[in-house]
Amino acid sequence: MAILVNNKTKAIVQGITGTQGSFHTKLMLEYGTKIVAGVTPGKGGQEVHGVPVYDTVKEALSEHDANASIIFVPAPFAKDAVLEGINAGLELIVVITEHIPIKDTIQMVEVAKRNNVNIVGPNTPGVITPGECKLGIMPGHIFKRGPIGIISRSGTLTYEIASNLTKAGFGQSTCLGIGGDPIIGINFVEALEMFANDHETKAVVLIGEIGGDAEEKAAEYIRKEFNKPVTAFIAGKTAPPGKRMGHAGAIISGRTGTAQSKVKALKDAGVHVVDRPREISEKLKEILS
Amino acid sequence: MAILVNNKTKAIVQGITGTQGSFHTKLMLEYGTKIVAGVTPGKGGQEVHGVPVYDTVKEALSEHDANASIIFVPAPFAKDAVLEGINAGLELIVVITEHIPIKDTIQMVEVAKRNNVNIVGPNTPGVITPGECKLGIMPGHIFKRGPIGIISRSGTLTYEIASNLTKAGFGQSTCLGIGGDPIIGINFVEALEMFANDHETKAVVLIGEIGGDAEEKAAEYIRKEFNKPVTAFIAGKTAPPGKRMGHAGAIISGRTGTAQSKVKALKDAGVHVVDRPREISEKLKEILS
Amino acid sequence: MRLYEYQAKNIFREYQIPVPEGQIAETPEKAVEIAKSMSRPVAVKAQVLVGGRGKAGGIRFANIPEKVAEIASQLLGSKIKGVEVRKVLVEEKLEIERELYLGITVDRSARKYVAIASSRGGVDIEEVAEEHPEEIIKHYIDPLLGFHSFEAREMVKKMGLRGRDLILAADILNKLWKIVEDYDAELVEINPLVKTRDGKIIAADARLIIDDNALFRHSEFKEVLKSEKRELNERELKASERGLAYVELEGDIGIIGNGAGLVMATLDMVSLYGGKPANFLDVGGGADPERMEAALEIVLSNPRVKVVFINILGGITRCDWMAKGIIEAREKIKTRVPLVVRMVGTLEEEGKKILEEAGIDVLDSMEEAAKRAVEISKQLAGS
Amino acid sequence: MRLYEYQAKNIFREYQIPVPEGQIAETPEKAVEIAKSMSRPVAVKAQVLVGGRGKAGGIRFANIPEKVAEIASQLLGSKIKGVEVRKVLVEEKLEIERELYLGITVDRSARKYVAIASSRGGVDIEEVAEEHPEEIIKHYIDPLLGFHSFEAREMVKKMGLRGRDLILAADILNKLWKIVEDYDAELVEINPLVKTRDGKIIAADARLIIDDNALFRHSEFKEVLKSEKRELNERELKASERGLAYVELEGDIGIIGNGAGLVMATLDMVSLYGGKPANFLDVGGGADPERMEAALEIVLSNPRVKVVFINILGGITRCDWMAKGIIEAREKIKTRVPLVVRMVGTLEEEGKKILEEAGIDVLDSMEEAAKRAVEISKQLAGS
Repeated sequence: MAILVNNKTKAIVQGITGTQGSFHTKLMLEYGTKIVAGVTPGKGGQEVHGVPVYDTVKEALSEHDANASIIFVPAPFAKDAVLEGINAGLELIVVITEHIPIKDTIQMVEVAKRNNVNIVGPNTPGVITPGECKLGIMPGHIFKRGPIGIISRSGTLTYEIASNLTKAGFGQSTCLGIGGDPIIGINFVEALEMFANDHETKAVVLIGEIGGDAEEKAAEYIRKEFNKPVTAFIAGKTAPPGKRMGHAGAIISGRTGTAQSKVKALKDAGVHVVDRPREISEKLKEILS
Repeated sequence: MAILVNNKTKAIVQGITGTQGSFHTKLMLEYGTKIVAGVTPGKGGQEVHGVPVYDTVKEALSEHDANASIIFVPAPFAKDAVLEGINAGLELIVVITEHIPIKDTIQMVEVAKRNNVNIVGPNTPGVITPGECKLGIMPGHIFKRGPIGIISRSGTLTYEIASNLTKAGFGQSTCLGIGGDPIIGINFVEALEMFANDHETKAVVLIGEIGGDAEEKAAEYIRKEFNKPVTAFIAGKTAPPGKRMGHAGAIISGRTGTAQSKVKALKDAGVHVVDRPREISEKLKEILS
Repeated sequence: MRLYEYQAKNIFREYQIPVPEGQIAETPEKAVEIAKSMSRPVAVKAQVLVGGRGKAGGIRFANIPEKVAEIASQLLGSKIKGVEVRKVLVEEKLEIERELYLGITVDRSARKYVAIASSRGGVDIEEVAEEHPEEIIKHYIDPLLGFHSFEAREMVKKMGLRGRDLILAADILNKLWKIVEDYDAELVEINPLVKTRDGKIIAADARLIIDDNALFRHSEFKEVLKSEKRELNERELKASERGLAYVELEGDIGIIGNGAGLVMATLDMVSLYGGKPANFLDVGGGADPERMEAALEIVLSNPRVKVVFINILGGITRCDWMAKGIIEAREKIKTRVPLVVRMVGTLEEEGKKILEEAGIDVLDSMEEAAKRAVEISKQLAGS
Repeated sequence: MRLYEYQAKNIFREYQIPVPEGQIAETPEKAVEIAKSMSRPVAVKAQVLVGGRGKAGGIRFANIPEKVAEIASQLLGSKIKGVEVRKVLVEEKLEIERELYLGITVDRSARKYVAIASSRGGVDIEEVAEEHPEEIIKHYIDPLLGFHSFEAREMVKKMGLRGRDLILAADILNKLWKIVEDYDAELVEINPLVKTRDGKIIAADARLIIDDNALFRHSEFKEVLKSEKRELNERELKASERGLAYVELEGDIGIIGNGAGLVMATLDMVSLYGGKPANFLDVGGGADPERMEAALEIVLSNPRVKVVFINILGGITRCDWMAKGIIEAREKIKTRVPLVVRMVGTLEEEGKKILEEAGIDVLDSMEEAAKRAVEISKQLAGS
């Protein structure tokens, strides 16, 4: 099972001829991901690591069967790339691009919703179902297949925790970076819903951070409807209010969005919130034994 | 039967406190139309010919039961008024206002379509089902109830023909001015579809004019699907190409949209096209006897 | 409101759509000066708002400034399809490798804007549409989502462009949509869009029509409107000032009516009975006596007019007011031009009475009235 | 990017949103001059980008110009909530009848813009939301249809406004949406929107935050950005030039890591073990040696820093490059500040080798490394 991506996922890479696009296409291919085509306007006819490049998504899909896309195009053109993917009939679009204007994201996420298209990101490391499909930029070797679902707003912090889990013997069903921006496609609640329906997933690790109320909403959902055990770590406990901490999302304003508020909401919902990343695998040992 | 409006129609007047809105509210009330409320932002609490005025459509509908609206607001604010009507859940909106920018009309017509709302106009004299409901600015006394459906792009030319018909003993089921603008809500084909399903209507009179291809499209529909007799008059046979003749719609460009093209298309579809307005009743005598 | 090529190109420049280097001249001297400053072969293009300007000799080329003087002298003040040339655009002559077409306009049936592209540019696009429909690429623009870059690329790709050409042409098509949105354009068109021998993509021509109804939100066109009015004749100017829809035609029967459809039908009836309308004039709905007075004054100031046919169908419009306007105008102008009036509807009796007291006959049927007007015009022409 | 009140009000003026008459002053003399030219009671308002300015004494009133001089002298150069006041806005003092609230911002959960109105203006809107939720009127804006005038009117109507007030306030709310759209605003807010005793509706205050990610399409803010940079300290300026996310804090343990979440977690670990971070610094994904070198230079140039904790998780980021950057920076700066490095992931062995050859210990666990850094900082503080 797993969620979102598996060995049936066939993906195109939008922005494949750029530095990032080309580099990660190679890594994804090496991981075993089925990358069937690439798209870069004006570069149609080229090849990147053996993958044929087209000028438009429609053209790529007329030659190849694909249901997903991963987007590396620069921020000013990212919305257009997402809309092109939606318009061409893709089911899943992973938006790696960071620094997309919020107005653009609001629009592309809305159009995706109206067309029942799943958006991961923007500003995400992507999604990986170990051993089957990596649609993202995460280092593949730190993941191992197993019963733990990971949902995270962060990049490297996720690798930290996933790597700890793998070393501790806890493999992952799917690890999903939902993205660090204030507006994103799939959010915590929606990802939890997917894991709720995934028989392979026995427990979920939730990696949150300051800013917004996504963790509070997740806590509410967990309290009401989610029956699998959840362990969580929240980053940014010591961040001062009103300062941006890298991510567009990681800002606290006023009394909302603090780590304290999130930790409390999650604990109240029965989530095991830990203070140190490495404690997650310890907690899982308790839970799953 | 009849189409669009009848004695169950309960309407609000948007722009009721303006000169035109107030004047025609009086005439519609005198005709027997059920005008239950008026709306003019900032004028809530007033009364116009005994009709209570509200600041917003929602407010009017919270106090009164209504399913239709007639709009007299000035062109710059007309799109907003239509969207307000759609948003409040009305089923039919008659847009009397002329000179609405085409961009605005395209948007409001699209939103109406997505919400299954019927728009009549813009730049229309409105719609009348004689003896039951007049939602428009046409002189009520020239109409009489009977078996003829009228669909027209024009105002006074419609009165001319309706008046002829009434004098000749041919009453009307419904007389619909679809509006003189290039982009309109209900068009000839859609109006014909409504008359096709209206048992009361035995024959249809179609009053067209130069510009666009609405009459050609109507001809195509009539040829394929419409089984009631149709008589037509097309205005603008002698209009020189490339000149605007009053209506935003009445312009011929190049070889498309000429009266000749429309007459030919309609005749080919079996429509009785007459040269003089008064010949319509003569033709109807032949057909319906 | 149609813009001149040079005005449209100025707007293109704002949007960084490449246009040929060039300037506008109202005199041959200025034209030569421009050509000299460019020091290369130029095109001299008559600025008129009619189609088919090229075939009518309105676009000519010159390799040396002396030739520019000659062409500009010939074009300026001449008439192209009946329209006087007051300005010429002096532009660099493009080395053409390929001619394409890009445009956005309104599709009435679809009730949407439609973007159109074709690899057959430089010719009448309607001819291409008839003879090579497969060469016309159309895209209906979603009224709520707008037009997206990827859609522009898909269209341009279908035109057969690749590589850099694809990017450049799609970018231009995109910008045309921005112009439509920003300026409430009814039509924006580049025909031809030229690929030059040195690989540039340039808008060789530019057509732009702004929605008249949207001018209230485009104060930037006030000056253009003024200059447009300078090109109207006295009567057209007066009608425009009074907000009357007036179009001058070639005949001798003046026409006034209320409602565009009715007035068009009135013209048709007059023609049907063998007469020739001198104009189209719509006083509009709910006109007052002053409006009718102004309308009659305008129509009567046309020296060709031998008889005036006034066709009033009183709905919102009051027949008595129209009658008053007619009487007042006649007294003011002291005209001997006969009037044929047809008047029915709201306050018909009152109106008829006013006219009959002033010795003007009123008919009930527009067909009869048209016949009468034509008869009078023929009698007067014969006398 | 947050704009100052006076900058936001200049944008409001473009959109014809009524704002108090007033001008900006950088000296008491200029402030007096402005007050004199207005010849009426004025408000002198410190221009700082912090909330609660009023309660902190940043807004003061004066009936005579002499008083303006006194207030301006006190405010200019003073600190409000730790931020230096460099400019004051001298404005006409409004005769307040009623204070309202209007704003538009982004709702993350709804994934939409949300318009907010309240009849309780002039106070902290979050307090109102908690204590009088019924007084908060919210409208989620359709991402494709946008915000319409009628929706603004419905909101303003719910605030209890009628007649002319309703029209004026709805018009202002509408214009706030235009500002959001045109300027890519994340937040635009008027608190309070004042109804004056003579019946005007005026934006007494103005808050405007522009989406940093959208600045590429708003060259109009280049100057504002420059002036904003003038307010950064030397280290913040350098980080901003190098595109490094750097936030200075009060502690003595310098922190460098890759990825915002990881760096935040690093700060948290340091705090958990009783240490105090001196900064947040994210070198970002896929950084090269130069980037790490610049990061280390910035952190070490903070005199408070006693030890630096570098936490690298190699994914796209190469550990060997990070190690090279560390070595090069250390050689360049010739620092004696101890470094604690935690490094795992891509090319981990190569990176570790480089560092160990240079005598730098590398740890595998971020928890252990944090503990070590805290221990060192405490030893040094004790010494």
